[in-house]
Amino acid sequence: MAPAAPRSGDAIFASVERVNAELFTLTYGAIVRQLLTDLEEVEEVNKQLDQMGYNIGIRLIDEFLAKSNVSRCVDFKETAEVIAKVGFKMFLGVTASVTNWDADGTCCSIVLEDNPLVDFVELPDTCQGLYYCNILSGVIRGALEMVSMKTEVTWIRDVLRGDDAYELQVKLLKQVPEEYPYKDDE
Amino acid sequence: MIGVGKIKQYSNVLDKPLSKGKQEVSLSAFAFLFSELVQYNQTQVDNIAELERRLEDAGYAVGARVLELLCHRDKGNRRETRLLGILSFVHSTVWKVLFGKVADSLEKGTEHEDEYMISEKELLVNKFISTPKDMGTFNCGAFVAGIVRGVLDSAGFPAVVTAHFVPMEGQQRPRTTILIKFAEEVLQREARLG
Amino acid sequence: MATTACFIIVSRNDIPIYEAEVGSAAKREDAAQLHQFILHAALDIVQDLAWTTSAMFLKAIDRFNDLVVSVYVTAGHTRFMLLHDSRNDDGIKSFFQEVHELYVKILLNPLYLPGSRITSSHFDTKVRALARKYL
Amino acid sequence: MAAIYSLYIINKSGGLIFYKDYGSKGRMDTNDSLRVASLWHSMHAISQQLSPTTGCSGIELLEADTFDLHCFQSLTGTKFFVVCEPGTQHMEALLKVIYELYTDYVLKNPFYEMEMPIRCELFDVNLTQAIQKDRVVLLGR
Repeated sequence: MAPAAPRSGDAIFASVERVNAELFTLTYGAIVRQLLTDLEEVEEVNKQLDQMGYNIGIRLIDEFLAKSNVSRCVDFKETAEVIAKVGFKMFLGVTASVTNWDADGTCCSIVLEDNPLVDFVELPDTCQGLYYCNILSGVIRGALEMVSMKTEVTWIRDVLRGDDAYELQVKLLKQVPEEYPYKDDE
Repeated sequence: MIGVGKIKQYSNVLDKPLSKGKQEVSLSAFAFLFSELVQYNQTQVDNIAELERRLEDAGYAVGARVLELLCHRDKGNRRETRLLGILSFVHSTVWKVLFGKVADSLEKGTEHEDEYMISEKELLVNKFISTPKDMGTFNCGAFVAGIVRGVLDSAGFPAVVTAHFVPMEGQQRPRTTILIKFAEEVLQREARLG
Repeated sequence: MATTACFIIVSRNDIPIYEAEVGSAAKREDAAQLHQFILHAALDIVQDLAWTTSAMFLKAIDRFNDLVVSVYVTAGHTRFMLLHDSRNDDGIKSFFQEVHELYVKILLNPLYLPGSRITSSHFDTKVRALARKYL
Repeated sequence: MAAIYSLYIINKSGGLIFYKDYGSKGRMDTNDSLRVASLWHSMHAISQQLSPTTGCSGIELLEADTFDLHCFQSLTGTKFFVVCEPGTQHMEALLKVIYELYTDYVLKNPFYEMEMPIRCELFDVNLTQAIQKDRVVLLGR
C-alpha cells in the first residue's frame, strides 16, 4: 500500500471536528488561574505549564501522525517545517512559519501568526515573569521526544511581554537512535 | 528578520476588538487540554468529591465571563431577570457558543419545585473519557456544572449544580444530566415578580 | 460637558472596584468623598429596580440637590453609577455602553479576579477619555 | 468463519497493553499472549537489522499456512497487529482505523496512564463496532 501523500494542515483542519476557540481559550485561562492559586511562584507555574504541555505532547503526536500520514521525517529541518505547517494548523487552526535556521540546521524559530490560547490577557504586576503560553513549548518538546528527538524549546518573543509576535526557539539536543537494544545488557 | 508573523499590533489589549466567536480550534486540541486539566487536578486531591469540586471551581470562573460576554455580544445588552429566561439562555445561547449546539433537553424536576435538568446525550467534554468503575459516580462534566453555576450565580440566580450520568435504555452510553437546584431566594423573588 | 461628574463601578456584592472624578470642574477632595457617599446610598434602590427590567441602562434613579444619579447594570450585576449635573441622557447611555465593552475585556483577562479592583491604567485612561467625549 | 482471530497492541518497550480474540481459533491465555507480544516485539526489531534494504521499518505481513499476521508500527513505536484467516483483505486499513481509535479513546482519556494496559470502555465499544463493520465488508466479498 503506497504511503498516502502527507496532507496539508488546512485539509486536515477542515476535515476534523472543531470547537469554538473561546471554549479553548477560557478553559486554558482556568488552568493558568488554578496554577497561580496552587503554586503562587510564577516560575513554578511556568515549569508546571511546560510539564503539562509535555504530557499533552507525548499523546498528541500519535494523533498528528495518524491524521497527517506523515512518513518518517528525513531530518530535523523537515520535522520543524511539518510541525509549523501541519501541526499548528491541524490542532489550533493557526499558521506558523519556520525561520532563523542556524548553520548546521539543528536550531530554528517557529513564529505564530495567531495564538488561540490568548484573548484579552494582560499580565498584572504580580505575574511579570509568567510565560502564559508555556504549555506550547512543552507540547513540542513532548511530541518530538516520542519520535526520538530530544529538544529544548524556549520563548524568544512573547506578545504579552511587549514583543510583536509569538516566537519559539526549537533546538535539537540529541537524535536518539531507537534500534531495539536486543543485546541482553539490561 | 522580516516582519514574519507580525500580529496586528495594539498599543494595549483594550484596543483590540471583542472576538466575534467565529474562530475555531480542533476538538482534539480541547480534548487533550481538558484531559490534562483533569489529570493535573487528580494530583492535587485525595478523593473524588474534591476532584469534582476543583473541576467545578475551574468551570465557575469561565461561567462568570461567558455570561457577561454573551449578554453583551449576542444578546444586545439585555439582562435575564426571570428564571425561565436564564435557563433558556444557558440551554441555548451558552451551549451553542461553547459546545456548538443547543443542549438536548431542558426539563423541570418532577419531585422538587426548585430543580431543573439540562441533559446531553454526548456531553462534549466527556466525548473521549471512560470513567473507571472504581470512581463510582464521578463525572468530568463537573467542569460544565461549574460553568453553569458561574453563569447562574453571576446573573443573580444562585444554585447548586451537579453533573450526573443517567443510563438510557437501549443505549450503551449513559447521558449526562446537569442538575440545577436553585436557592430559596430565587424562588421567592420569582414568586414576588409574579 | 458636565461640570460635576463622579463615576464609580460597584461589584455584584456592593464593593467599589473603580472610582473616577470625571467632571470638568476643579477637583476638590471632599467633593469626591461626598459624591461617592451619595452613590453608595443609591445602591439599594438599584438592587430592586434591576429586577423589574431587562434593560441595562436604568437612567436617572435618584437625585441630590442639582445632582442626578444614573445607573447601568451589567448581566453579572456589576453596576456603573454616575453622579452628574448634565441633562444629556443619550450621552450618558453611550458612555455607559462603551465602558461596558471595556469592562467585558477586563473581565475576559483570566488573570483578573472578577469583583476585585480594576487596576489597569489603560482602563482608567480610556474611561476618562470616554467621559470627556460623552458627558 | 471468524476472519479475524485476535488483535494485539504493544507499547514501545514491547509490553502487551491490549489483547482481544474473536472466536476460539488461536485463543491465548494471558501468559501466552504476553509471551507472543514480547516475542513479536523482538522479531520485529531484529527483522529491521536483517533486512537488506536500509530504513526498513520491520515486518508488516507474516503469511503462514493457517494464518496471516498484519502489523503496523507507529513512528512512536507502538505496534498494532492482527492475526487473521489467510488471505484476508483490508487488514492494513483496519489497523489504521484501530490506530485512530487508540489516539481518540485511549490517549485522550485522562484516566489512561501511558504505556499501561488499556482498560478504556469507549475504546472497546468503538473497536467492536469497527471490527464488526469491517467483518461485514469481508463477508460481503
